[in-house]
Amino acid sequence: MVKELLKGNIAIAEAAVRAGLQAYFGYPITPQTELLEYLSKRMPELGRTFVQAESELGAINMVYGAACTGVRVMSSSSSPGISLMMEGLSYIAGTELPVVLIDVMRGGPGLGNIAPSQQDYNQIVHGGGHGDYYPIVLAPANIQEAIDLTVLAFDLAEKYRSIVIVLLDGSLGQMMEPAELPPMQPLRESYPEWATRGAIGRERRIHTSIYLNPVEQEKTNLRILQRWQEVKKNEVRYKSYFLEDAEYVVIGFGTAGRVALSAVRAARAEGNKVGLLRPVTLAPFPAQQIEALAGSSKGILVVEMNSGQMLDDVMACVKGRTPVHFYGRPGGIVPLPDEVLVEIHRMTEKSGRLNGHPRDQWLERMVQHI
Amino acid sequence: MVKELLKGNIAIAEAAVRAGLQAYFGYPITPQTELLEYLSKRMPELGRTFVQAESELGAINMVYGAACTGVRVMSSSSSPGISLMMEGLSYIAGTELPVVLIDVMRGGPGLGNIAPSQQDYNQIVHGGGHGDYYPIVLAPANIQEAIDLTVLAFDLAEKYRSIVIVLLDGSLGQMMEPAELPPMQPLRESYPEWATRGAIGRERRIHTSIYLNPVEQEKTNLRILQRWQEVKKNEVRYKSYFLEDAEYVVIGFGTAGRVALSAVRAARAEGNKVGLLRPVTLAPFPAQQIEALAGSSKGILVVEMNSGQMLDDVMACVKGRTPVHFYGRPGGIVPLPDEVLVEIHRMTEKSGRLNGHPRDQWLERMVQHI
Amino acid sequence: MVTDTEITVYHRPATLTDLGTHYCPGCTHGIAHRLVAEVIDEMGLRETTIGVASVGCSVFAYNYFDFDFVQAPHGRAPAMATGIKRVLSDRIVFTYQGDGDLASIGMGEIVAAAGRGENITVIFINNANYGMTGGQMAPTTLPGMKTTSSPNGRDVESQGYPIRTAELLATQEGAGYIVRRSLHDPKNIRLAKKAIRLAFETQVRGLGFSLVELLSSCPTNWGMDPVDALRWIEQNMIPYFPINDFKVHPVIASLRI
Amino acid sequence: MVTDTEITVYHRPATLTDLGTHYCPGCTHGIAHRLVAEVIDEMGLRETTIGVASVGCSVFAYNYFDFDFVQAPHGRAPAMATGIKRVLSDRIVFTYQGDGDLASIGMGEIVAAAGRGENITVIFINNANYGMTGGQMAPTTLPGMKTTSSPNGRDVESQGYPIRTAELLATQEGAGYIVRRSLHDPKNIRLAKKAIRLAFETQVRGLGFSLVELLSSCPTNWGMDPVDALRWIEQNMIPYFPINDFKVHPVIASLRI
Amino acid sequence: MPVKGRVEVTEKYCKACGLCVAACPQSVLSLAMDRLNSKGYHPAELIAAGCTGCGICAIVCPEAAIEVYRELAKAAQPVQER
Amino acid sequence: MPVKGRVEVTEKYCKACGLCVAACPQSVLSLAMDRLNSKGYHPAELIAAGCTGCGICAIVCPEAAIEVYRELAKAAQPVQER
Amino acid sequence: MQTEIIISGFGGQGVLFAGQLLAYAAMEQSLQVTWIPSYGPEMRGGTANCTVIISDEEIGSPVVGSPKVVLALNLPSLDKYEPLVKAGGLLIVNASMVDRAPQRTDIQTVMIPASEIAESLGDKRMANMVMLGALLGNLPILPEEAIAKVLREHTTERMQKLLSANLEALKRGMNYLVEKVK
Amino acid sequence: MQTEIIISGFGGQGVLFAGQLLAYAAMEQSLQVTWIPSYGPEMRGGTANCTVIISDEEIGSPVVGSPKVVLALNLPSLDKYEPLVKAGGLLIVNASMVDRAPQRTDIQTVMIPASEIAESLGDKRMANMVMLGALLGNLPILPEEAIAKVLREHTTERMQKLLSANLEALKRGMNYLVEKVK
Ligand SMILES: Cc1ncc(C[n+]2csc(CCOP(=O)(O)OP(=O)(O)O)c2C)c(N)n1
Ligand SMILES: Cc1ncc(C[n+]2csc(CCOP(=O)(O)OP(=O)(O)O)c2C)c(N)n1
Ligand code: SF4
Ligand code: SF4
Ligand code: SF4
Ligand code: SF4
Ligand code: SF4
Ligand code: SF4
Ligand SMILES: [Mg+2]
Ligand SMILES: [Mg+2]
Repeated sequence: MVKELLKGNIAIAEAAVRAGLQAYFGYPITPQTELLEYLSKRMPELGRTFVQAESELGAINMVYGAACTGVRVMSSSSSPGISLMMEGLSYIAGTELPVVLIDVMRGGPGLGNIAPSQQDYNQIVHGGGHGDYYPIVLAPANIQEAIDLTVLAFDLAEKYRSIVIVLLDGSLGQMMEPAELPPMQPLRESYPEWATRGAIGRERRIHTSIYLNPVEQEKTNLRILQRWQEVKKNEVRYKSYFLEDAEYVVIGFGTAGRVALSAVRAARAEGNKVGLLRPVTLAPFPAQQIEALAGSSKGILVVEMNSGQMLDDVMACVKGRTPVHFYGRPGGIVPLPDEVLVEIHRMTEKSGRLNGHPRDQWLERMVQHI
Repeated sequence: MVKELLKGNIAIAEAAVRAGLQAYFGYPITPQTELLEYLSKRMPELGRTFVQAESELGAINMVYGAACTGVRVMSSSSSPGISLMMEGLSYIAGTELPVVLIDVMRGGPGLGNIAPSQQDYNQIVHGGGHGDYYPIVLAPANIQEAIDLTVLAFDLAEKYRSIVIVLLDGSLGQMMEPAELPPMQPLRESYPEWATRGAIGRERRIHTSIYLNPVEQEKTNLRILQRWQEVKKNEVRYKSYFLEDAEYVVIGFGTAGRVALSAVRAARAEGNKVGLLRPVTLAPFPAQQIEALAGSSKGILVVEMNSGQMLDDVMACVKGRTPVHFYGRPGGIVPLPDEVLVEIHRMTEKSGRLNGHPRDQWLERMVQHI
Repeated sequence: MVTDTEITVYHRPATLTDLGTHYCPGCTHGIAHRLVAEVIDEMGLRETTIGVASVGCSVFAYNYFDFDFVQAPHGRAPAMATGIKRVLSDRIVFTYQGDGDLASIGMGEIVAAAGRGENITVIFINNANYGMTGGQMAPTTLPGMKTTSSPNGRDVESQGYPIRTAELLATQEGAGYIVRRSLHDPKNIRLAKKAIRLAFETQVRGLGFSLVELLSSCPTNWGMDPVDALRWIEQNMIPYFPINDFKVHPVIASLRI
Repeated sequence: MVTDTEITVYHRPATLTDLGTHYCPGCTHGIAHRLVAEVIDEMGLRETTIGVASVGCSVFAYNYFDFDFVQAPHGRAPAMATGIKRVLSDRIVFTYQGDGDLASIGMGEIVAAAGRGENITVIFINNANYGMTGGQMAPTTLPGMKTTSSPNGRDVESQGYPIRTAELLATQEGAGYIVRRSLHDPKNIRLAKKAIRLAFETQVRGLGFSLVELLSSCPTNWGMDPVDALRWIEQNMIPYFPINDFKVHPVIASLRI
Repeated sequence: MPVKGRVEVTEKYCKACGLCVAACPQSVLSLAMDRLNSKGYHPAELIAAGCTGCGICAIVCPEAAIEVYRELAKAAQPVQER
Repeated sequence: MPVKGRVEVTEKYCKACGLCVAACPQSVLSLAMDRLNSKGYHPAELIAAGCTGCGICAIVCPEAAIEVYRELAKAAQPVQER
Repeated sequence: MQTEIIISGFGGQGVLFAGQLLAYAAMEQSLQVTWIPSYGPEMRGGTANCTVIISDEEIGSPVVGSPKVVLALNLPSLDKYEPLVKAGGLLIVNASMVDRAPQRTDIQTVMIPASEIAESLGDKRMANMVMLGALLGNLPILPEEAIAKVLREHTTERMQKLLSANLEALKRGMNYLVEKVK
Repeated sequence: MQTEIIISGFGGQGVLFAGQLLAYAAMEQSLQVTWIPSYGPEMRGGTANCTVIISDEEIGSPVVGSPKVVLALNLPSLDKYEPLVKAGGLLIVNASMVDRAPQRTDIQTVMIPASEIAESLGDKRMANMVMLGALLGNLPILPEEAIAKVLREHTTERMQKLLSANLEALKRGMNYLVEKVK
């Protein structure tokens, strides 16, 4: 019950340790490397497994192997490294194994830069390798949430035999805030009935993602999708601020959501009835909540640290029932509260052009300024 | 001007050759391998470059290198191999280079199977590596289209300095149809002003995707996005069938679209006013056309060979203005016209439950049957 | 049926399941499977062994062995095996990989595993081509050899030289046992079995990474009958891929099995 | 300013741009750059050379050389170089890669390029750690050496043995010139330059894959002053990574430069 | 007198590859061209006396289809019946 | 008389790493502690006579900051002025 | 008008090739046509089949659930496809390779000892031609000459040598006319 | 109430550490706090800065465009951040390292020879403490004792040894009170 001043990367690493992490496999990449470095010391100290893999491909497949044995296992990386894990993630999904992955996003595409960004939204929430499956995606906006969601990630992964990705931007990895770490959980001692740990006194078990007969593959896909329906029913999480009487709504996740909170407060101080919805689970997405807000509000502003990726999901929920606006800073720039406040003004004063796609309108304004 | 009976994989390979393909780099994977095998003979015969790479990672990065020199270059693969190319694709996008990629999709996720499927829609259209960029995605439904779109792919890639992906399922790769190959184009002799071919008598040139300063990265992202706006304006392509007086609309791409056509014809024969929209470009998506159809029709049925990936894009266009239904066969199963006809009946007779997400409704029906 | 007056000279290994394989007739993948099963039987390792299948004709290896098995993405079996072995260090973990899988797409993973001295065993089937996908050129395809992706015969100038994997991996300090054997005749099969045994013994003793490269036939894609295919191994593969011990840990060298 | 009565013993190579490097003070990446530029100058290759930068401290190499340059994803420089060389076979293509880049994530690509006998040159900077990301363990980190990801010193039991890359690649038939040199003192720097020259000569003559491994310092992450770092190379790295010729094509061996 | 042995081919496993036939030093194996097993192959069978129970056929069989037995040498046989 | 040489340090490149200082066989180089270059480093400079123009400092300089000149030996100098 | 034909048999019976002949012939007649092999879960060997669709308008689905015509060259094919033939459709069975008669009464069937006929012409492998002949004889979707032309022009040298035998096989097949199922 | 503080200077001046001290002290006072370093395009060396936000409610953005307080330890920092200070805000400048006075007239400024003071106390590196003192003296967001406590309890051994010097530096800083800009 004591708060400590903790840095995001370290807080997540230690939270995972306390959640019973038994094995970590990773590869250095800024701005995630501290997490790996911390665990390179901490895990062996506790007699647990730490391996610096030869690459992200190696790391995700070591994770895959360890996950087959039923242990709590995790990897972490950042955008380009995450791209390299796509095949492995698809296999893990097809094999229905619980795995936790931390993605501390940086600027891109390509090698890009190491500044904070939310460029991976699409590849994590929508793309993510070939095939029909959905990882659970958790998006903390502060260190306490990063800790709590990391712990939750392991529980959800096991409950739904699912990949759970904790998605945050580099600034959260570097930031310090007071937060409380969970108590140290004992390591698991019994293993799920599917774990391949050697067939001692039992029939052999197999883990595979091949279903050469399409009928079997289809059944698998439907089974995975059914489980996903459960996730959608049970696990939607979000935070709302000033929404009770809000006429306008801002939506943003992670750091963009926090920045928006400051802007919303400033707008409130000016007497504008603006509220904020901050999705905590990006998948499952708080679609019903947004749909409801679309019905009750005069406008919605989506704020992201990319060129408008979650925007599409919000628009799909809004279904044209209220105007949607967009403000994004791609490429590693954290928007400032003042910038978002300007956008809130634009929305509430309806000074912007309203026809056309919000991304197009935003792009028009942005290119004027560069 | 003579038609030949051509197999999809071979037709695409030869079409690329005739479009002036100068270098091919690939790695075997069913059901795309014939394409590579064909080119392993054809390219050296013509004195052009063919390399069987050590992996899909190798292949996409060889493509990356060759693209820097301004030549017409291509790779091809299938779902798991495509997943491995995600990092490379993001780099290519960030470096703004023209590249053509053929994805002959199979069943998945994971290793899955080699049967036809449309499982890569999300990763190709929405995901596709870290970062804010969009590849152009062309989805042929027959061999002639596969040929024509392959040729177009090279032109679009160069016009927009973009990645162009020709997305088809394994059945199109294996199928034979009469089709006409284009004439043999001469190889390019002059090279774009950005090509790195050795600084003979000029200043050096550089290709990179690093913009360590986020402001520069943001500018790059906006420039790429601006180019994408152009693509959206100019390059939307689709085919429509019986839409003039259609009360109900079926939407499907590639093989699923063809299968739907048979079902639509059958429905017409029964006197049902049903039409078909078959997107030919999946990105840019024919959003305006679908939006218009949503306004004028009583129901829309999306048919896919996956668990409903394009479905989300259709729903985003429809915006709740007309009921959307879904029928999919994931895992490598090609739906039959009769199955789709049943779904058309369900739609026109409004016999299905209509509240809830179409994917949920479909899943409910599917799990009854497995 | 054994009678009172007989001894059993050979019986089907207990750790092979009842399922017949999907391999083509005469494909020596089957022999390699059998030898692994025999060794696991003899060492009494059925309950503690976890196999890692790769992508290639042997992708379904998990169907044929009566112990726990997982199936890895193309080339990544050593990484998966590492993941397993690191959390279950008292188990026996082995991968079964083809030459496309191990020496082409998976070269990074196998070198890293050997470099780390990962205490796993690798059964490496070198059949000079990509069997499963229909006979394309592999890194091990011999100079001049025709495959579906080297239709005029492998041209070393443009398509490179065959990779000698065992030799390459033997440069690694972390490697405890690296040898090449062949499956082309009874004598060599016996030697191959012994090598597999020693590779597992290396693992049991914690002496580091062990690998047995097995020259193997692919009658189907080579377009030969099974007997000719074995002769082809002897006459064409062995000269390029010599049967040899490339690295043997002294403890293993002194073992009498 | 040269006077009438003087000769110029050394001047800044013409193919180095005017930009000062971003390297830490005393980092021998700078020496390696200089040597490459000198060789390109001497061989008159500025207009026909295309460099491929990798991911690591040398990611910005393209800023410092006055010829065409591209920048590859982490570990994939040999693949990019292959793509370029195959369509421009009369150009000189080289990669410049660190040990994390080449011997860890990029091991698959470098072995394949060497195996194919890809006619490119590789300048390989072995500084026993991941410089750019702040000094994590590399495949080349020495046993017992402390890094930010081997905080108690590299434990070979759990973290594996250093990979001797030149030795490993020299097993490849496709390799024309594979040597290791060091940048720790004037004599060795001279030898390094000659090796770089011979590597490019190998490429000019179409004799296959060439690679020069250069033992290099990372004063920042080693936590040493630049002079001590050079001494550390000599005393600690060379015993593990011997300076040697591992493969030299006879044509190159007989060359007098 | 030469050692006497015999082999049993589990026909369902046999794929008629002929490796055992080619390897048998006594040339006493052949494919049974008159019948097909469940997989559609002509299984291997003993066609003549002379099998020594050497086990070579089993060693080369990729399908582990062959079991090999050898008569105990007279001397080694227990005299009393059990 | 020993060969006479001199060096020119392009100060903007110098990072004060000291490698040249340590390597100079004549010990005639030092870092100029009294001034900073545009990058904030004390650049290397010649501090004493005795430079032989051997070039070793240039060989070890990671920044290619040093140019080295050597006086032509008397005999080798052209006698006539050009 | 659209005709869907499934040709099915063992791997070596030339069913894929027979389908391709049909497809070429249809193309020669300026008809629309699709040919698609099935790839089942079997990796190699086992049963092979292909679907050919011939039409005078743009062809929708290249696969069908209920084909108008099925050519079953062996028993598993008969078992699998008999129930699927469209009511009023045509089922042609290689009688040499099956031990039962078709059961359906709502379709037309032809039992033809194709393998035997082919063997009598010198090569059992021409059973596919006999079956094709039976198709053309009973459902004149394409003129015999169209197939003959393709055989002459589009096939390998080996086939060319067997040309007249193949044409004869085709002819012999054409004589087997539908039995009205009682 | 929320206070945003940017501390900026050269790499070795301990600006990140000063920010962390503030953050710890705020935490001790049960206030909300965020500390975030900037990472600019520079890979290493050069200027460093951090933003500390102290508040009594949940903190939104951890970064701000117009901070209430800026501690500028060198000239580039003064140049960069002077224009950004919120109107009515506070700018504290290490006078030892700049050669100009602030220009703004709508904010309060403190010019304090922090490096010199620190040097006089035995170590130039304590300039950051002097600056922190000046902050607390002019804007009592946290009691001096809170910082002292953190210095005692949360710092490394080396710092512990210099504890009394550091406390003295803090105190000296506190005496520099705002100059009302004319
Ligand atoms: C990422 C990826 N690329 C390609 C493939 C296709 N593929 C399957 S097996 C195989 C080659 C296997 O060859 P080898 O490893 O030599 O095994 P063999 O079949 O010869 O025993 C390939 C390329 C795949 N499944 N996944
Ligand atoms: C896919 C990917 N993984 C990881 C990184 C992060 N990364 C950048 S440089 C580097 C290590 C470079 O080390 P080395 O190659 O030894 O070069 P050095 O800096 O030591 O010269 C890493 C891991 C990346 N950019 N991309
Ligand atoms: S294709 Fe070759 S390797 Fe594969 S099972 Fe058949 S014979 Fe064996
Ligand atoms: S971190 Fe090391 S390798 Fe990188 S520039 Fe600095 S000294 Fe050189
Ligand atoms: S045991 Fe020996 S002799 Fe008997 S059949 Fe087998 S190989 Fe022939
Ligand atoms: S070796 Fe085995 S599979 Fe081959 S013919 Fe003999 S018994 Fe049959
Ligand atoms: S040229 Fe030689 S003597 Fe002169 S300064 Fe340089 S190292 Fe010293
Ligand atoms: S070696 Fe070069 S960079 Fe280093 S001090 Fe000397 S002149 Fe400066
Ligand atoms: Mg193989
Ligand atoms: Mg390094």
